[in-house]
Amino acid sequence: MKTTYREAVRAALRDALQRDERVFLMGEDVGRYGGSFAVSLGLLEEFGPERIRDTPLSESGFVGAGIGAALGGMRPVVEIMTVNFSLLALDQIINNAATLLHMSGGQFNVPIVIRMTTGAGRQLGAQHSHSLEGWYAHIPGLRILAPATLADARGMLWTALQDADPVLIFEHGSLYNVAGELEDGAGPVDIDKAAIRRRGNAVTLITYGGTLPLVLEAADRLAGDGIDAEVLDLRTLRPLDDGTIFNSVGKTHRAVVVDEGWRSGSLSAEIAARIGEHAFFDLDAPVERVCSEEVPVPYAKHMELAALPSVERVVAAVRKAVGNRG
Amino acid sequence: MKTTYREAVRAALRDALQRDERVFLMGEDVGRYGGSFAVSLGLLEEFGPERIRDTPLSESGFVGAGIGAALGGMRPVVEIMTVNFSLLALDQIINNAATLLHMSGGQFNVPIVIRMTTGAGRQLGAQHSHSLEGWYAHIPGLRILAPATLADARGMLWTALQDADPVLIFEHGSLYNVAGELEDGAGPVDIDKAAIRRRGNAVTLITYGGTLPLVLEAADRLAGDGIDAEVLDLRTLRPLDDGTIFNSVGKTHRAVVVDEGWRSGSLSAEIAARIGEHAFFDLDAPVERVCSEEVPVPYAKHMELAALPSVERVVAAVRKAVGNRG
Amino acid sequence: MNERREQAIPDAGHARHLLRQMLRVRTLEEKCIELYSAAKIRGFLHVYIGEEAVAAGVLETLAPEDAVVATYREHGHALLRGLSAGSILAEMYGRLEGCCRGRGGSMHLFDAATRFYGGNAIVAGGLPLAVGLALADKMAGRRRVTACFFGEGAVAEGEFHESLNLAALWQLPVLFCCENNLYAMGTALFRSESQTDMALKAAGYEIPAWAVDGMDVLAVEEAARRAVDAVRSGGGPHFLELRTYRFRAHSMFDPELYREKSEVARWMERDPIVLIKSALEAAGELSDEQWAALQADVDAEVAAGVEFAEAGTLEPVEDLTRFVYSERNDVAEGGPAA
Amino acid sequence: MNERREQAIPDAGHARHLLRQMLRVRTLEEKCIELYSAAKIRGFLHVYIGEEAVAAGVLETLAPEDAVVATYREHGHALLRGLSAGSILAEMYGRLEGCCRGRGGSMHLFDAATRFYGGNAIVAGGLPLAVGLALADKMAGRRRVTACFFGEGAVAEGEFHESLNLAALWQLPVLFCCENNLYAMGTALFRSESQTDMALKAAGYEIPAWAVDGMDVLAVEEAARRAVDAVRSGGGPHFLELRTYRFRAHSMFDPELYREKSEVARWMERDPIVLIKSALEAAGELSDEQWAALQADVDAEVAAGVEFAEAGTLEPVEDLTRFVYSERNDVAEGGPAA
Ligand SMILES: Cc1ncc(C[n+]2csc(CCOP(=O)(O)OP(=O)(O)O)c2C)c(N)n1
Ligand SMILES: Cc1ncc(C[n+]2csc(CCOP(=O)(O)OP(=O)(O)O)c2C)c(N)n1
Ligand SMILES: [Mg+2]
Ligand SMILES: [Mg+2]
Repeated sequence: MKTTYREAVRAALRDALQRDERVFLMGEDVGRYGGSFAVSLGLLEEFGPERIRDTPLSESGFVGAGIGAALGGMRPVVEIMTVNFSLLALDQIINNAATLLHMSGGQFNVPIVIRMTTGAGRQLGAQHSHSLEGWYAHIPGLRILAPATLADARGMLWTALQDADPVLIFEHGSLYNVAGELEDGAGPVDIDKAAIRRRGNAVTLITYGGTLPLVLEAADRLAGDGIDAEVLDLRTLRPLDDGTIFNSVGKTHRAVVVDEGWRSGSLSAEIAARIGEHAFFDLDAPVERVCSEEVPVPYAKHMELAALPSVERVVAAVRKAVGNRG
Repeated sequence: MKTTYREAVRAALRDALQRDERVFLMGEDVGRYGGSFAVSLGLLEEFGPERIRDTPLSESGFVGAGIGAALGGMRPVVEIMTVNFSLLALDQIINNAATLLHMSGGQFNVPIVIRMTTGAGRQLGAQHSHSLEGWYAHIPGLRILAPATLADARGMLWTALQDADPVLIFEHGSLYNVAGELEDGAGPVDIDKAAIRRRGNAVTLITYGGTLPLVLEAADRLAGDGIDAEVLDLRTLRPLDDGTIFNSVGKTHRAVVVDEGWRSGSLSAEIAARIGEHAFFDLDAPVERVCSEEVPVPYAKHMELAALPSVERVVAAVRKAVGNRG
Repeated sequence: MNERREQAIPDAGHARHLLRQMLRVRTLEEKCIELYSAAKIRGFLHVYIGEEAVAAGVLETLAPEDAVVATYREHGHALLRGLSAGSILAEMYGRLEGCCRGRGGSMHLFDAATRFYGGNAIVAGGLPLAVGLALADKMAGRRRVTACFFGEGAVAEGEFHESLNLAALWQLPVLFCCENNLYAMGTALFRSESQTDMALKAAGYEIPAWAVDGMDVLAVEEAARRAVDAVRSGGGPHFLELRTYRFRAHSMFDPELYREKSEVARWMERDPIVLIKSALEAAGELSDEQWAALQADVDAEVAAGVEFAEAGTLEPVEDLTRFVYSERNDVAEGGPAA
Repeated sequence: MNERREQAIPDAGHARHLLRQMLRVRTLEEKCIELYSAAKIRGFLHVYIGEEAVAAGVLETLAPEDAVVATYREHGHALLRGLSAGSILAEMYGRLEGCCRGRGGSMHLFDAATRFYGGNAIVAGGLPLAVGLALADKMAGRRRVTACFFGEGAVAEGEFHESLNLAALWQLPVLFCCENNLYAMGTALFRSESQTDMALKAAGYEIPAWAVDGMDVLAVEEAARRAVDAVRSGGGPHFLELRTYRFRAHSMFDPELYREKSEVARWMERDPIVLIKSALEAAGELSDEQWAALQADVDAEVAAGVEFAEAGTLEPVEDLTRFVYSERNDVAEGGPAA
């Protein structure tokens, strides 16, 4: 079936709403507007305003209300329009959603799913271009997902809803229009394992979400030069699937992490640190990192491009890693 | 002069208020209550309620107002009672304070200083025990300070106020009562360089803030066993002083990072990644990390202790690093 | 402020019950202070002494299936909601037998059995939760009420504003209980709010609101009953401003520089326990023996709680990482016992 | 909604000036839409068409030393505050000659010279800044006003609540200008606020507030002048609800599913530009030639702006990391030109 990432997310929402009457979608403009990225278009008509619930501009309030509703037995899917606005809801996410179960000695789990758009690349300027999913992955108690493919866009939501604990799903804004084939019976997918999107022996490219397409392109380009890269799609940023990472690096002895977050303190740092810790004697070269420049993302196209990871920068990093002989 | 960390911070505040009439202190209970950790005790009487300004419980509002006042030519020192509540102000800190200068093409700098207490160790439970300074260090546009000594508690504030850009100062709650000697003329200190608090050749221990005392204790204990550790106090978490780190690791060939943040995505990850990148061929063993367990910090004493870095865990990590022969 | 309750006591048995409830809280709190001084309890400790009529009056009107959300000053609410003094004290002792295995401490009492959702140490952080709990009830068609307690200091927070609007907009069954004790730590209400009339503030959200003498347990109960009935029968959120006072310091670290002793003394003349006790005595409904028996009962309850806590054990350190995530993953099938 | 401005036009010259101001904004905005379609402008674009009377009326009453804080729908505010059409358009073109070197784009216009503090793309994110700017003025004893524009959608945000309280509590010189165009993206006001009367909301903070016909530029100006005078002379914050309507989609991506075309058409009958133009014509104060000349002037201004933008250059990529931090570090000595 030909579809798009956007439609795949929508199909996942529809499916969840049909399967479980405790599921509802809540967020700014998810209903009458059709979703700011048109993800939920048509769902209001299908499920009505109780279950496709437009909220006021109150990120902390409605995220907190979602947490409360989860405590009260519902299965809320809360949409924060973009990750940029989620900063307003961080207190609820960290101090309540991520904490209640442990703090209450195991009494109150919070089965909420929070979806949001993330990432730059559409000339939206500094306040609308954050990539903070890796930053969120610092918080114990949260599970962080980053669907990069149509199958994951379609399949991760239901699995997340089966989870007893808070799950944050980050959808990269540049992916919504990606079109492709999705199996007709496509449904829930696991959210425990990283996926190998391309097999290779020369170097392990580790990425997720919005940068997967460019990493695959870089891998193709490198293949033309005889450098056969393995591409890992992390899929779940917390907890990280160390096994898949270490296995691949154990084979290739070289790793490049590609991450749209700002370099310092990004998820790429954690991955590099873990590889250093667990695969130290396997490594033939330092782990390379391709991240965003450490600047608020500018509006102008050429400047924005310069700030973000690119195929060229990935290729260059791989050449450097491969050039190094340990 | 015998003094305490608390008094040193207070002396720094008094000094700044005296030196520059644009400086004022604003936050919850900084005035009539005397500061929730008694830091600002007496300043209201000395400087009056305009300059020692009690605020309502409105973290986003008064931090944003501080940013606005900085834009308007003042030099606000905003106190957020603890880092835990700063989550409520994150939108203002990230989307305004850290971003305005770049986004406005260099027009609007934000000379604000935001102080807050950080850290665990006093049985305050999950919502009052966050150590997020390393997490904040991910944000470009911010400068992050962590005074660990009396001299830094006394000296960093004025230097921060001289900075044209937003500076966040994290004071670990366990340090306020630390007493010691401070030179009579103690005043402003640099905020660019990490400090070597102890010289040694066997291993580099890298830490900052609240964990410095326990790292020094571990170093002493190790010295008894003939392991001579060098102890670095980062002092500034963003930007990191790579030079001092790499120099030391170049000498010792082994590093252990001690950081009260949750391990995954902590500052320790960034430091380990950087050492891996820049000192890869210098390293004789994987960089070890001693961090907090990835749990909301529990109340019960024995559980809290188990969650946090300890002298024992540092000693064990050093033994592991030193035991490894590259 | 010196007047006594003038109205007759319609139901002396019930009034004695309320007196007992308040005394239970008072006695527990006084014990907590003692235990804090003895270093049996650590961390932050915020006691409710002086404010007992609020929790006693409001909680009296709730049904078992209702929910309660409170703050870090919640020992009284927990006790009157049905947690045992033992499980509360054991929690503050950091014992496995505490209501949260000793992980929460004074500020984080939770209890699933009585739908007691904490114990929130972020000022105003509980309000959105209460809204969500009520939303779940409304969506599920359950006639349950969520009572949400918070201090007047919370009113300045954005989360207060967002929560009240959501509750009113969606006509959710929440009872907002603002415990106006005039201070947020050291900040007097008039220094933190441009509009100090809390009930007027609530009216800005079109939420029916009224102010109540929070020292008069019968008045609190009456107002709460009216509000809870209205909420339960679909009248949307209601708001009570409960005018009260804390007789003690904010926490064990508070030097109380911000208020005069005479102000405290004036308020102590309206001690909610003394008020109802005197009224009962004046009506001939409380003999010295009854009072002594009541005190003895309550003392025994708290003493038993202390004993329970003292006998408590420590959670094994190996369990530290338990409950960061749930252990069962089948929630989507069965759902919790909501 | 069909009525015309009935009152006489007291000062025709001034009214023509206001007409020109609104026309400048309208013409610029129409050009922006055209340029967006031609892919000269990218990102998000929010135009102000239909709401021009608000910015025109309010900004007319400010002094050069005052400050302005606006939203992502701020081209009109920027233009009328004194930024050139060229620097605005060059910014949207992403050119170095733009007011922010091309880094900000449509949602982030800034200008230090005219104290134009943006251009904030976080709904309600500008309000605390405005409070702080006013606090600085008050502390420094300067008689300046900070005008803060925001949509009615921002009213639900916690930052709105906290900001109004702070401003009122400290009696700061802020003029809050709520541009009530009835929708926040696709969310109608009554779906987002339990209390839809904005002025009543403001009263909950004890802030003097009144609602104004935001389609009548003279009414807006009059109300704003009254408010600005009060603010400047120490009367504390004031609040204007400006009742207006956006004639176009929220942004270039909005399919406008949430409102009827007929509703838009009804409001367009009260086009603020047409209203004042008709009134001037009826009073014999605007000839066809005058109108044509005015249009020609304004067209020329915008055309020159486009030319300027087209001729603009790109910021060198090497400058990407400039201004993450300041280049001079001597601010504590001199301070900015505040
Ligand atoms: C968001 C947040 N800011 C600050 C604090 C620190 N703090 C704890 S209690 C308190 C005062 C709260 O006063 P109020 O809401 O009136 O409740 P009361 O203590 O009087 O019962 C403050 C400032 C906090 N816990 N949370
Ligand atoms: C905090 C935040 N949440 C959501 C958004 C997305 N968003 C941008 S504009 C807008 C509607 C705002 O409506 P209103 O305040 O009425 O202003 P208007 O667009 O009508 O001028 C929304 C939801 C945002 N920019 N910031
Ligand atoms: Mg209070
Ligand atoms: Mg609007």
